[in-house]
Amino acid sequence: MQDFEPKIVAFVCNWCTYAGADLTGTSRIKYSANVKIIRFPCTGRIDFMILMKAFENGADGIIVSGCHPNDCHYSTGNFHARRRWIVFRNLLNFTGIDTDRIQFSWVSAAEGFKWADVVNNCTKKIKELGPYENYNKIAVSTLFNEEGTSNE
Amino acid sequence: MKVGFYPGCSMKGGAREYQESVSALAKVFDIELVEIPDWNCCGATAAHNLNKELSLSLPARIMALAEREGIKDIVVPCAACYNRLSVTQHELAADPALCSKVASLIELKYEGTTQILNIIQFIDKYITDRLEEKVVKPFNYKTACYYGCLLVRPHSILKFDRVEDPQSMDTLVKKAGGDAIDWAFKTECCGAGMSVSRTDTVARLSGNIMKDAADRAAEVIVVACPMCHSNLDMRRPEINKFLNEKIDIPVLYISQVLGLAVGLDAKTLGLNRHMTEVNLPEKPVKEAAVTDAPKKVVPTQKLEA
Amino acid sequence: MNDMIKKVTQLLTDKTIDVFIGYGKGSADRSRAIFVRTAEQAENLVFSANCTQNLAGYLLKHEVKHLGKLGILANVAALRSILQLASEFQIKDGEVLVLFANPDGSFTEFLDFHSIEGYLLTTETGITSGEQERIAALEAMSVSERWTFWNQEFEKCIKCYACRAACPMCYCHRCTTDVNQPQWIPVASHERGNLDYHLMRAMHLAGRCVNCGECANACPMDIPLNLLTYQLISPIKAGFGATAGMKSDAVYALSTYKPDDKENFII
Amino acid sequence: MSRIGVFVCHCGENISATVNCEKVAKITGELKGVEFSTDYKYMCSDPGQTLLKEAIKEHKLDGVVVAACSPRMHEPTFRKACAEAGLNPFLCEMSNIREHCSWVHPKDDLTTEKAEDLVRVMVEKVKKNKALKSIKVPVTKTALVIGGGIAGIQAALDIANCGHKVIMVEKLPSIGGHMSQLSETFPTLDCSQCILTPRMVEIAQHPNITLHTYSEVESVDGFIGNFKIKIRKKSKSLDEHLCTGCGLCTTKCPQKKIPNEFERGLGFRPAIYVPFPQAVPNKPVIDRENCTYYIKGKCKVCEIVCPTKAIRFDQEDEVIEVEAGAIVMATGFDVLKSDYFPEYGFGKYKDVIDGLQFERLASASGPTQGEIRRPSDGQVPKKIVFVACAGSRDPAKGIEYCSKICCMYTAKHAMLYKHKVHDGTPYVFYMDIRAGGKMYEEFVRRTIVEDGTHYVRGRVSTIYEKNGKLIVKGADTLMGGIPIEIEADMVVLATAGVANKGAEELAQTVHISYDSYKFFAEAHPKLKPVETNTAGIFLAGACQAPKDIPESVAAASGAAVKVAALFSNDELTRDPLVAVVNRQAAPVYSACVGCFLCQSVCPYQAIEREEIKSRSGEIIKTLARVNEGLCQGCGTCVALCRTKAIDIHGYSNQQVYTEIMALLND
Amino acid sequence: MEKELKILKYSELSKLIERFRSNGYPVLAPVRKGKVVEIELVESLDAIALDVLLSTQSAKKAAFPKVEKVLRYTLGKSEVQQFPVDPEACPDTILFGVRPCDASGFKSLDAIFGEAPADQFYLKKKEKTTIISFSCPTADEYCFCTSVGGGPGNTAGSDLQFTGISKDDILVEILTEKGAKLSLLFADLLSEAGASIDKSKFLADVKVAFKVDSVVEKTTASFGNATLWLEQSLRCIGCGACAFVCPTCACFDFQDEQNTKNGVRLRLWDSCGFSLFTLHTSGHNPREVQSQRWRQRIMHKFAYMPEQLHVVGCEGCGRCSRACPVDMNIKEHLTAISLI
Repeated sequence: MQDFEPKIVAFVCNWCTYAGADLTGTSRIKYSANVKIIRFPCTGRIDFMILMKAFENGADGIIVSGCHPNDCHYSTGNFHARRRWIVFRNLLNFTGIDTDRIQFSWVSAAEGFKWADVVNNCTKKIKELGPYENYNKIAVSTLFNEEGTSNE
Repeated sequence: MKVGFYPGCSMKGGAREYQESVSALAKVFDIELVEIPDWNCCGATAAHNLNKELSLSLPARIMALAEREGIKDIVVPCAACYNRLSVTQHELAADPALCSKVASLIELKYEGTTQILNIIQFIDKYITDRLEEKVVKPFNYKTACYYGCLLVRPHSILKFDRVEDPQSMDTLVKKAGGDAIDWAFKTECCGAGMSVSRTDTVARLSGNIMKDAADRAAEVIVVACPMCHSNLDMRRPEINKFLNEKIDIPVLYISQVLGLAVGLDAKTLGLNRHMTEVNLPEKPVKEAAVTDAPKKVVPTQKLEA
Repeated sequence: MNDMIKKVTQLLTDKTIDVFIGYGKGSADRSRAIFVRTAEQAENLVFSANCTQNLAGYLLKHEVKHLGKLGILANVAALRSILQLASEFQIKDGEVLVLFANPDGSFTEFLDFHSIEGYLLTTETGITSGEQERIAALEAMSVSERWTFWNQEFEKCIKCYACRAACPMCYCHRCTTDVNQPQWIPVASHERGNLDYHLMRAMHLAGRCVNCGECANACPMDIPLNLLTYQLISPIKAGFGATAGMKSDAVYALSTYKPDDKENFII
Repeated sequence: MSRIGVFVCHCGENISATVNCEKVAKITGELKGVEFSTDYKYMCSDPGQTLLKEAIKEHKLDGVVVAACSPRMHEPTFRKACAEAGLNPFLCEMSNIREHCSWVHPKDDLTTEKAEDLVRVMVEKVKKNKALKSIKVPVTKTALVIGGGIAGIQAALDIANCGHKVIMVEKLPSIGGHMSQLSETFPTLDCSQCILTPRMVEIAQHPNITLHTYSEVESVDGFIGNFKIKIRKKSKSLDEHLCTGCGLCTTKCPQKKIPNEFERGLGFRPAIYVPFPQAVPNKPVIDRENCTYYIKGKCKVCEIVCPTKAIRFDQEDEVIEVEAGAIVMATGFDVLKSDYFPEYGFGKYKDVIDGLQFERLASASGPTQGEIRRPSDGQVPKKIVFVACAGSRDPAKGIEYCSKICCMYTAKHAMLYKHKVHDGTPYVFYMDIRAGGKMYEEFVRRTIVEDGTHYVRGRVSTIYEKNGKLIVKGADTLMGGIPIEIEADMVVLATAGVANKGAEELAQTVHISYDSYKFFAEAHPKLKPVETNTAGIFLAGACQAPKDIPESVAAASGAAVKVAALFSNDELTRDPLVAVVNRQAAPVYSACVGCFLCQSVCPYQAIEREEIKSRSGEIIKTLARVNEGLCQGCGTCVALCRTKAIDIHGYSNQQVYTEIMALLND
Repeated sequence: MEKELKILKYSELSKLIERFRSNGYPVLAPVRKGKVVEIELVESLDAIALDVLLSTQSAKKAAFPKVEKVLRYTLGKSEVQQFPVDPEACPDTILFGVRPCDASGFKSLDAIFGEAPADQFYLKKKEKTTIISFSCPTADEYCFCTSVGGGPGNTAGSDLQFTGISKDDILVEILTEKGAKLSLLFADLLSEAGASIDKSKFLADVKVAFKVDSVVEKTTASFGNATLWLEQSLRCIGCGACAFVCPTCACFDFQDEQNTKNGVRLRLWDSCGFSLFTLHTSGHNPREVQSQRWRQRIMHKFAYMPEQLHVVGCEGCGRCSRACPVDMNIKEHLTAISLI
């Protein structure tokens, strides 16, 4: 599993974590290239189904990150998001989806170092866990091989 | 009407008259006090200084036994016991994990559903409504109500009366026809458990309390805690020595005050057991002194959440 | 039962209501919903232990609504459904006449939502101990065991959407499943499509589910779908102090927040 | 079929040092729908932008992806360039291959591949972008100022002096607020009335300002630029046009023993009264609760003595409706009530007073004409104790914050006392002295050093009366916590500043948020201190948190500038990246089912109810509608909506879904 | 062909499955899954639930699976490359242990999918499937096969039919060439059966509830009878359970699933009970309410199919009624229609 390069998607809010990741860049702090960022206006915008889509399109890990509580640009989006994640994580765990593969974090626009840490730690963890085989077995790509679902 | 009763150690020892008067009072109002079977020590101050689980398990066991008996309300006349039981209930409700741990330690099912009542809450819930009609001998003395520390603190848990300048006992005394005086030492420390180890401290602290009551011409001090009582009553020689004067104001339990008002005799109420002689002068009944007890709602401690 | 027939007949005669939704005799030992519009039909009303269907879902059904003013025989789950639907602005107070079926066969009339709220506070509304045990058994498994369990269950799913159709809270005209721009939930009932669908449904019912069990009862493939939403009831109650269907003006647990909501997974 | 242009920037060597930009351009040029791709040294430079513009025209591009630095840096630049080339600016997206790629990864294939991924994501996203138009909202150039204290006065004057109309609403019969009650002000000791009253008069006389006193806001509808406000003008029982303010009625009124609110109960007033001599407007109102006529049905002395026959006993409240483009909240604060301090005997002992009462005692126009005399017997107190932090910073009292102004006014009180009672001894019990402000620390120092005030660091545990003295028990923590007992003649509590009674209801009425202490909440604690979360509503003064006069005035001017800026255009232009509820043809009308669970997640109250009606006026369906004027585009409603009826421009469901697909399927 | 009768010992059944498996035939058979019985691939007799009244799902999936890939494609910069799925690429399969109504259900499907242009995906699978049905020794109140021309021992559609005639013996009817060919695999296990065996003695008694001709006639005449359909369907909640367990329901939907590079086209079950089934892009829905969809379901089976395909689209298995969450009992409703 040494050469396993996990696919990790980061869903981040525009105002804190995206800016924090910008700061990581401006500060030239190095982190793993496995993580790729998709920008949202606010963590409140991040629909739980977006996370499911990431797994079924082959993500091995997910990072969700936004403003610290009370720092939300829209004042309450992250609070709503937090509630949603609390519930959703419960549900994922109950259905046997590995919540170790989803890292939630608060990273502010000033926390360039923290962003690098979050990314590196998450990459390290996912590398240890290996490819998300359970989910890969039902991923979108399974349809595209020649056999696929022909007679179930 | 049946109400659970937790006596704790002092009711059976130094404060026998407290239990006697509570029982006698309850009887007047047709309330049957059911002593919780096989009760144990509440842990008092000793347990929570040593071991948190122990300090919670002891009161939890008492409450669990009450639950098993189907008891809904427990009257706990001792302020320290009341405090320990209430705190335990509060802490276990806030921490389900701890709650199940404690339940396994005491090997009893504990739900935390019993209502813990101190003596004043008990009277308010079961007696106050019928009190005024039963008063035959208004207790028309200048009375200093002394609350001590454990009855009203911490407010966040007990939610009883207000911490500073409490009023509940004053209201009761007024309903019994008494003149609850305004004084400054309602919740000052009496010295509590230093009664034995540091008598000099108790003499000083309790002395200051007695002094203020005396200065304001109190004829009687009323308490709702055996510890307070023993310090103010039993330590009177040391107090007088400290003050360098002779103060002979008697110290009564609230249950005794109400008992006297509803016509119980001194012996039944155990007044003979006090160290400081209870020698209250007969007074003519004042006209309409009883009725204007203020119905003021006690303000809450905090801003509305 | 005669009391109820009398009552319903009277309600229909004095035009208090136009239709009464109650239970009638069904196939074999089943009961079924009937829609009583005449005194004659009222004679068909029955009530027995097998009358468990949550009839509240019919209150929103287009064709039923069009019959006129509705009355309903509610069980505890239906009462809660009504309050939850009210909190989501789907039913207004006074719009529906609610009779409550007591276990002994007698009934109570609830005059307004407030009295329903009062009643619910005094009655058992939680999930059964059997369901609690099933949840506990699943929670005791490892994550991958649970994955296998649900995978096997979802494999049976044929996407007939009986769960959705039976659920009183699934009243959306357009379900997320029906959205195709983008196609969030694959239409196919392959493993992924089924997983997506059931997770989505559970999430959309989190904090709204009134634990009536209609989804699982309706499932022709006997998938224990109710466990998915039931499992979320206690964390939502413990974490946010919210229980669905207890107040007609409740704020939805996931539409609100507390600044100090507790979690232990966000770094 | 899309015709997308991809422009990969080298950023000098910032990007090209680790990312193979040529390769990125080449590979992404192979993507479906990409019509043109290139790389360039500096895309943001003039020639870079020209390159972009020319490519748009030449290749008839209908979408642009610029792979360069963070969009937080140059998105406006490139969107503007697109617009100049005739392409809708919202069809331009940026891939962040600098901050998120070249600067954080080493030079290797993975880094270049990541850059390709990031570009591909944006290519796919931009295919789903829509040409959007900025939102224009008309602006009514009238401001509503709620509250006529110093903050409201300052804001109103500033706005009015910019040439805009202002409507001011004040709850009490006169404007002036708490500042009009103060004696002298720290740290300069100017007379409060002297600096305030000219401004009060200016309000009354300003041609742009309409003043409604004895009035309250009843409802607020609408949104930024277009508020509709209902104001209840409580009946003054007086025809203001006829009244000349001669004051005869007030002297003849037989009811004379009503505690005077302005004097904080230290003096009395009649039932028909002017709150204080310098009141604006200087015309009386009848306090119906205490007026003999309203209580007993006869009296009418005022009517008889009034030379202009201005008294109107049957006058009713009037509700007027006004329109405004902006609202300034300046409703001020209150101080804690006596219920909070039984241990200090506050409310029980007459000589335990609060700071505002002391202000009245020290005021030349106050009940004692500025002499410090105890309320109980009128004696001059020789020993006086000031208790700072009475309630503030005390979780047990539910007030965890610092009230901020008390340290300063307590020092001022001690100083004023010493100036008036030369042989008096002032004590101040304090927790910390917080004197952060221009000349503040020096002022406190003067109180201590020059005026010899005894500052005791410690809290007062209890105060009780004994033999006509107030026994103040406390501890001096700087002296090892030794207990102190002072026999004082008078005690002044610096009671905490709290939100006004009814602040919560008012916030709900105007639809702004408030904090756990019921103070109104600012939109951002640092960068939007005078804005609220509701666009077009601003905060001034102590309704937001306890503030002293300069701070209140500064905030008020800040709010006024925000209003003036808003009024500087006839229309308000807003970013169109807002949420929208989908609409369809009948009979569905919309996927929205009207559950309105979205309403409570919206921090901006932007979600409204819209009723679809049949021709006969019957309601067919009630839908959510997003008010574009209020929506700020957070998208929290989008994630919550079960039917996916709400979507958001710029981060639509289609767009984010496509992004994930593009990112993961290479 | 002339039907042949043989006897097989119960004890040899497991050998049968072994023979099929060892000769490379996948075997589809009823399998118990908790409370439900699915039709699934099995490895041995142990897995097969032969004692059940009826499988929860019908056997149609053997030729008409719930998800079926019909096309694969890739998306290039400007072109789409297609890789059609070969309908022939399905194995010879044995459908074992199903009921006569399942077997006869295929005749409706044959008619629907056989209409020009013939559906090769269905037909090839059907062609390669050999059906061994087990006649019904029991029935329940939902069964009404005898009302729609079938019966517990109906051999239509079966290649072989097994009937238990004693504790040990099974009567084997070899009904078709396909059946005869398959029976060669276990000819050694068969013994001759006396011509005197009266199979009907071993079958369940299913009462005739209504006359099918009458239902067809009344249904055809009732299109405009809105009250009839509304009354019958008021409690219908519009799920697809009935259609998805039905052996003759054949509606399907095509869906493309793709990412940015690859895609597949899938054929999926659909149901006329769904409101989405007829929803137009414009928002207009010609079958706007549930009663119209119920009408469609009944009329399709009892008016349109008899008229156009000369077959009644119902086998009387009663699965729809059993599966219905709100007790829509089709037998009851059809009886009511027949009595109009």
